[in-house]
Amino acid sequence: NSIISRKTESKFAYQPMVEIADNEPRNQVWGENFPRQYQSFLETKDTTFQSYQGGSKHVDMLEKDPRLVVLWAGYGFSKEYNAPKGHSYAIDDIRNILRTGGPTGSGTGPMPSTCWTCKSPDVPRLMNEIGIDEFYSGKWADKGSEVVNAIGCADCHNPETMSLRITRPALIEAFEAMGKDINASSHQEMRSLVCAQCHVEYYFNKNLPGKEGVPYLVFPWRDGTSVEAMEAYYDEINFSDWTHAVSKAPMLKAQHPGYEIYSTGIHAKRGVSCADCHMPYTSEGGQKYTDHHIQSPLNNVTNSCQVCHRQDKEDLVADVYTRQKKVGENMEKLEKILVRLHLEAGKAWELGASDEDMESILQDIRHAQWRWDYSVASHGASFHSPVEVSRVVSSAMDVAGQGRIKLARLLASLGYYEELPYPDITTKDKAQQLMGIDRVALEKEKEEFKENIIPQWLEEAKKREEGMGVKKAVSMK
Amino acid sequence: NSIISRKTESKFAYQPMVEIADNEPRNQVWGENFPRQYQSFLETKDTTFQSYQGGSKHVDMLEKDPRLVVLWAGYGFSKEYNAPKGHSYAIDDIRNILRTGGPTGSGTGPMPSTCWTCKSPDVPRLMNEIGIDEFYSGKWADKGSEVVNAIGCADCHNPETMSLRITRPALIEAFEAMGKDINASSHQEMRSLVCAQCHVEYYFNKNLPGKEGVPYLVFPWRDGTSVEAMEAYYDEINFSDWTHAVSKAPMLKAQHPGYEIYSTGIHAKRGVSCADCHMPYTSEGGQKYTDHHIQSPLNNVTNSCQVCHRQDKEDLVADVYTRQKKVGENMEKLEKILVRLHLEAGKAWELGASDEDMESILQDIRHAQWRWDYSVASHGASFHSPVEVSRVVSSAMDVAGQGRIKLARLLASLGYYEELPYPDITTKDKAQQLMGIDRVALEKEKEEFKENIIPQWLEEAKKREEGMGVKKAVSMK
Amino acid sequence: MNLLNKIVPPDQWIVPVTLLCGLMAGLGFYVLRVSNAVSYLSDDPKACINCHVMTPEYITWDHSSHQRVTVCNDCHVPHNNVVNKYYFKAMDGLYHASIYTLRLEPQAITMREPSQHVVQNNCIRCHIDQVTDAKMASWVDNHEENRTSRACWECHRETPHGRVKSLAAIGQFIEPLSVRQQQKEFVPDWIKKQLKSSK
Ligand code: HEC
Ligand code: HEC
Ligand code: HEC
Ligand code: HEC
Ligand code: HEC
Ligand code: HEC
Ligand code: HEC
Ligand code: HEC
Ligand code: HEC
Ligand code: HEC
Ligand code: HEC
Ligand code: HEC
Ligand code: HEC
Ligand code: HEC
Ligand SMILES: [Ca+2]
Ligand SMILES: [Ca+2]
Repeated sequence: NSIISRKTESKFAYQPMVEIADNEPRNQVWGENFPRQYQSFLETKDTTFQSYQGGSKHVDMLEKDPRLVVLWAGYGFSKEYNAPKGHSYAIDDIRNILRTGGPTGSGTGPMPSTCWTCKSPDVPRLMNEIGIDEFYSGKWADKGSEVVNAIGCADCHNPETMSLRITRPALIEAFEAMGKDINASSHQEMRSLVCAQCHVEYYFNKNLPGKEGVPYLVFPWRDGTSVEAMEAYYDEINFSDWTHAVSKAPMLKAQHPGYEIYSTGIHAKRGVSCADCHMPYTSEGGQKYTDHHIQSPLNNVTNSCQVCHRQDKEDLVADVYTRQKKVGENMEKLEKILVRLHLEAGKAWELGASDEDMESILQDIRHAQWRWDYSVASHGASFHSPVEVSRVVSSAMDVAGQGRIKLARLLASLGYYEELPYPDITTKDKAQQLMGIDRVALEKEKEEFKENIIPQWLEEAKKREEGMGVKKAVSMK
Repeated sequence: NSIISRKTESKFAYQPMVEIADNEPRNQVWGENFPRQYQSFLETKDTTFQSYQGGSKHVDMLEKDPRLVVLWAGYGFSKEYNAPKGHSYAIDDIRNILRTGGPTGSGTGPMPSTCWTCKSPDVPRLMNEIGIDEFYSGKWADKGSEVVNAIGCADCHNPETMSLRITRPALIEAFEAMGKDINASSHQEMRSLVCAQCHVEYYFNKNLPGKEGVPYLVFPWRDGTSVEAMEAYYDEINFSDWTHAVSKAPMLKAQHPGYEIYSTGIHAKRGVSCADCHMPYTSEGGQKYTDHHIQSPLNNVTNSCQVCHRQDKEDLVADVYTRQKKVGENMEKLEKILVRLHLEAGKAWELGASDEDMESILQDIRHAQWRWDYSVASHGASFHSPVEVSRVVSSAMDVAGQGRIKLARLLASLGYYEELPYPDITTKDKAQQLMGIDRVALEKEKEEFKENIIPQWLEEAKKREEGMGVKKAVSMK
Repeated sequence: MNLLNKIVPPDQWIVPVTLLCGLMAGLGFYVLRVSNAVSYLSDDPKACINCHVMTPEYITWDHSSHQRVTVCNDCHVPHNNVVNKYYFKAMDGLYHASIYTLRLEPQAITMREPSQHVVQNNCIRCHIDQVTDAKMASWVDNHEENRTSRACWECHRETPHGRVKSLAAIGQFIEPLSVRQQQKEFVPDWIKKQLKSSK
């Protein structure tokens, strides 16, 4: 065993408490050997901190901004969407969200198995056990008893050497698609790449040669990670996530392109990594260790920002807020334009517009909303790279504007000259009603799932994990 | 031994050669006492440096971007507009520009005397001699023989103490209007405020109580210096610079709001002043002095940026260019939208739109173009404060988009459903022809002015200045 | 013997040669004195500010938390062995002196790569126990390398010299103008009078 052999080489005869197996999914097992990191990791359960735009509190985004319900009408996100919380909540949240519905057993429910990919260290374990293609196959409910530990040590660390590692095939494949080798990355780059396993835009490709039908997880980076490059990529492969319920546009959903946008910012350019801000060194007993309480750095300005910036905490927080407000202001205007676009397109269909009339308008809607979503979905973007995000928002406004003018002309030619009234979507309830979403039914379904299915999963998992045991490290004395 | 001589150099004591009178306009007289500053000041004659977007070369902006001709149709700027050069050219350039026309003597020509305000140290001298109101009165041609020295020492310095001072009433008045006292500024703030005498947005107010008819120079800062605050200010006092030749919109011209935009950026927030970048310290013979070769810092990255940033020159220049490109990309899109807006409004008038139909459309045009102009006019803005400039550009797109939709509906209701073709304005000549600008006539007029009037001015000035003399300083030994 | 005779100078040379040697030695001492060269061999930080271009660094260091615990040489010369220390100092000193006499110093001085390695190693020398965990070192691959390979001052940007490090960073050595003092009033009297009267 190499931990033991390395230990003998070491000047200090430290004792590891346990032997950690490869892909050990249970964080508390790792915690035996690394109590500081584990303790700080446990703090991601804390949901008290809230900042102007971020924090760990549970925030119902559809309530906060009911326009989202219209923008995502016809897609799962219009049922429920929340701000991210700490890594500890990854499993609870995916179970509780209305998007995953109320499976009643294996093979049921709206979501594919692939949804588990970024939620747990059980994922690399399972992929190793059953194969990657098999992991991605089937329904989300099929693997409910297998994936039970929230994001943790095995996602980022090699248990033998504790060095950082990449456990998600999608990132490795994305590098390959770009003609790069992820193994050539520096240690400093790895301090961001471990995050890039999950905090990135993705889609499910069901047409991969040889894997037809499997919703294979792919990062659309082949031609680059800019908003334009990914847009062109999706256009080329003719991909869409869903068809919008009102406008019938073939939509794209951008999911948290955190790494992509961060990479365009000044901090990335100066070699500052995700971990520098979100996992700053902290010290205890005169010794530095990496703070595993991954959270908003605004809850820990001293260790994150102030090592590099000598300004007061208040000044630094104000810098972040200023950028979020400046970008946010136009984001809101853009959302309103997008809401109008969908409704105006709906009106045009209603008045008898033809597919041909609508084609280029629907493309504009697709592109404008994609660009908007790319800018907001990663939550941190307006600080991570405010200039790039602003650029994207402006470009979205331009495209959206073009679409609206085409629509104004089309509607006029169909005899409709006025401005379509802006809908009353002042609350999530109103917006969901308008979009025909029956939340009561969805919630009922979810409750039944929680009552009947989850306990089964937990029990099965418990049995399985008990079988895994924990091996005490062999004493060398 | 040169180590010895360098040590003694450092101890060199200042010996004035001449006595400098208050408001001494002749830079070479100051140069007798301050040869290093004067020599570096003379280098502003150098026009060789050119960067991606800036530099000191003569650049015909209308040729570079013929859209400007359409945006400013009906206003002097559509005749000729160039990129700024060094301070040494201030006098030559205002004489040569087609905007100032071809005065044939006192009381003639299109421009008021106020135009001289930011071009010369003769200005404080004259204001002191004849009074501020009188200085602002009359035609530009009236003071041609009085204002002959390019921007120089007396504009920024008190000759007795050499400390920085404010010589332009407009800045003092603007501070008062905001309820601030400019005398309360710190030394570091003064290192930007001397620039804020000129590098700011302004307008000529002809309705000041007691000064009716005098185009009094005012900075519209009363309610703040943000693009919205100034816009609201102009709306409130019902001011417009001109009526657009095509759209008939009541337009605003934003002139170089350099200080206003810089103030919103991170460098200003961290206390970095204009002089830190544009007049960095430099040393010669063991003497440290302020480099008076005011120019693009990209021609002197070592002394300006690298004092604070340890990156390579190439990296820092790339940072500037990246911001300029990201912002510039949408600026171009915005300009195209503005061109269309003017032409579409023109079309609507042509088809018989009423004043009432057009009112809110013309307001949108006014506001959108004001915001665009505010973002570009100061040349350095997309680096000085990229996030703020992006914010303004997005907001302009939003307003412009609203205007275009109203126009699309209006045009349709007037029977016009198509997209108005985008004009062929690929060159300045084509654009000027389209806008009915007879440049041949303007150039002829200018030639005559240069041949007949300027020599008179120069001769009168020479006589006047010879009368001023130079007083040798009394030796102090 | 023969050989020795050849080397020993003829008697008549004794006076001029002695004088010459004395003169040379004297001149040498004089140069050493005005340039304070001897002090270069010491660890006194004042030695560095013999050259005024080192003053910003001196002042910033003097105000830093490291002032109590370090001198320049603790960071800027190698401490792995004595020979290396004086060799590096000599090379560095020669280099700095020639740049200085040739007036080639840039406005914003930056460390060259060899200096960077020296400083980095010195940070590590003092702080190894704080930046690395001996226990981790036994389990975590490359722990020491991971913790020490990145320049410390990428994060500790203000240690010890602050961030603005140029001759301009401090208010010294600007042209010693007797008139050079910033006034409290930035508005000339004639403008004040006119603006008041026109109100
Ligand atoms: C490529 C990695 C990845 C995949 C695949 C993925 N997620 Fe996530 N998920 C994340 C990240 C990263 C976050 C937190 C980012 C954020 O929302 O800011 C997140 C957040 C969430 C949240 C909490 C916040 C919210 O959105 O309400 C839920 C629930 C969730 N995901 C469900 C799903 C479902 C369902 C799927 C499959 C359709 C899925 N995830 C697929 C990475 C992924
Ligand atoms: C999301 C990614 C991620 C997760 C999950 C994670 N770590 Fe880490 N871990 C890091 C990063 C990044 C570092 C810093 C590595 C470096 O720079 O050398 C680190 C460093 C460490 C180190 C090295 C010592 C130190 O403090 O720098 C240990 C030990 C460690 N982690 C243990 C754990 C344990 C135990 C868990 C689970 C409770 C865990 N990690 C979960 C990313 C992660
Ligand atoms: C295995 C996938 C995965 C990896 C690896 C990962 N994340 Fe996450 N991250 C998520 C998911 C999922 C959530 C949302 C959890 C929820 O809300 O339920 C999240 C949430 C967050 C949050 C929000 C926390 C809060 O309190 O609001 C931050 C910040 C974050 N991640 C940063 C990072 C950083 C930095 C790294 C790398 C060091 C990283 N993540 C690695 C999946 C991942
Ligand atoms: C990625 C950023 C980063 C790098 C690189 C870095 N540090 Fe730190 N360092 C920190 C942070 C953050 C702290 C604050 C820890 C705290 O106060 O809890 C710190 C604290 C310290 C402390 C004070 C520890 C204490 O007990 O108060 C010392 C000493 C130190 N670092 C030295 C170094 C040295 C030497 C290096 C280079 C080998 C280095 N650091 C590299 C981020 C960094
Ligand atoms: C490891 C070092 C490091 C850390 C940690 C860090 N920064 Fe920075 N920051 C930089 C560097 C380097 C720059 C680029 C400018 C420069 O060269 O000084 C920068 C630039 C900035 C800027 C100007 C860029 C802009 O968008 O206008 C702001 C604001 C800023 N940082 C705030 C923060 C805040 C807030 C945090 C904590 C959440 C933080 N920084 C954490 C190193 C760091
Ligand atoms: C220079 C510091 C810095 C770097 C580097 C950085 N972030 Fe952030 N991040 C922040 C700040 C500041 C926020 C805003 C937090 C807030 O609004 O409370 C943030 C927000 C986030 C959020 C949303 C958290 C929330 O509470 O809503 C996520 C997720 C995130 N970052 C992930 C990442 C990932 C992944 C990377 C690297 C690819 C990264 N960050 C790099 C400083 C940084
Ligand atoms: C409040 C100060 C101020 C006033 C008043 C002013 N200017 Fe200027 N002028 C400037 C500044 C500052 C620049 C250089 C800024 C730039 O264009 O980037 C400039 C540049 C110029 C240039 C050279 C570049 C170009 O625009 O082609 C000309 C010519 C010029 N001004 C003419 C005029 C005329 C004519 C007037 C009167 C209508 C006038 N100025 C009024 C401050 C002023
Ligand atoms: C008295 C008015 C005035 C003052 C005061 C003034 N400027 Fe200017 N500035 C101008 C004018 C006018 C021009 C354009 C000259 C031309 O193109 O003919 C200009 C041009 C410039 C340019 C362009 C130079 C080039 O090579 O392209 C820069 C940079 C500049 N000014 C910076 C500053 C800074 C920094 C300050 C304060 C330290 C300052 N200016 C003070 C009026 C002024
Ligand atoms: C556009 C404004 C401007 C003009 C024009 C100008 N200066 Fe300056 N000058 C400054 C600024 C800013 C400083 C720096 C003041 C400080 O920080 O104390 C300065 C500093 C000086 C100093 C103090 C010593 C030094 O080098 O820092 C002298 C002497 C001086 N200038 C002479 C002149 C002379 C002579 C001229 C005309 C040839 C002139 N200045 C024109 C803005 C100007
Ligand atoms: C007197 C000091 C100083 C000078 C001179 C200076 N900077 Fe900065 N710069 C800063 C500070 C302070 C920040 C804010 C971030 C931080 O705290 O490090 C900053 C931030 C930046 C940023 C990040 C902000 C952004 O827009 O993304 C860039 C890029 C930058 N500077 C480039 C330059 C360039 C290029 C020059 C020269 C033309 C320059 N700086 C001159 C001190 C300076
Ligand atoms: C942090 C450094 C920095 C500060 C502070 C700064 N500038 Fe600049 N400025 C630049 C850079 C870099 C450019 C872009 C030059 C280029 O494109 O070649 C620029 C461009 C300009 C230009 C256009 C020059 C040209 O060549 O076209 C003017 C005029 C200008 N600045 C005036 C000012 C004034 C006035 C202030 C203060 C109110 C100021 N600047 C503050 C760095 C700075
Ligand atoms: C605690 C360690 C430490 C001490 C003590 C120290 N320095 Fe430094 N020195 C550094 C570091 C670190 C840098 C690199 C700073 C950077 O690049 O941001 C540096 C850089 C320099 C530079 C290059 C210029 C620059 O700012 O990058 C000079 C010159 C210098 N030091 C001189 C001195 C002198 C003279 C002293 C004593 C008065 C001194 N140093 C004391 C750590 C030290
Ligand atoms: C003879 C004058 C002189 C003396 C004495 C002097 N320096 Fe320097 N030093 C210079 C000059 C000149 C430079 C700029 C060299 C360059 O950047 O080309 C410099 C550069 C440096 C640098 C950055 C360049 C490099 O070598 O990496 C450091 C570090 C430094 N000095 C430290 C010191 C320390 C420590 C002392 C005292 C032991 C000292 N200097 C004494 C003149 C001197
Ligand atoms: C000769 C030994 C020595 C060297 C060399 C040294 N330090 Fe220190 N350092 C100390 C001591 C002792 C303290 C504690 C000082 C105190 O508490 O005031 C300290 C304190 C610190 C601190 C915490 C206090 C602060 O100022 O932020 C940091 C961070 C630090 N050092 C980083 C560095 C870095 C980075 C270097 C190299 C550039 C370095 N040190 C070189 C001895 C040294
Ligand atoms: Ca997607
Ligand atoms: Ca104006």
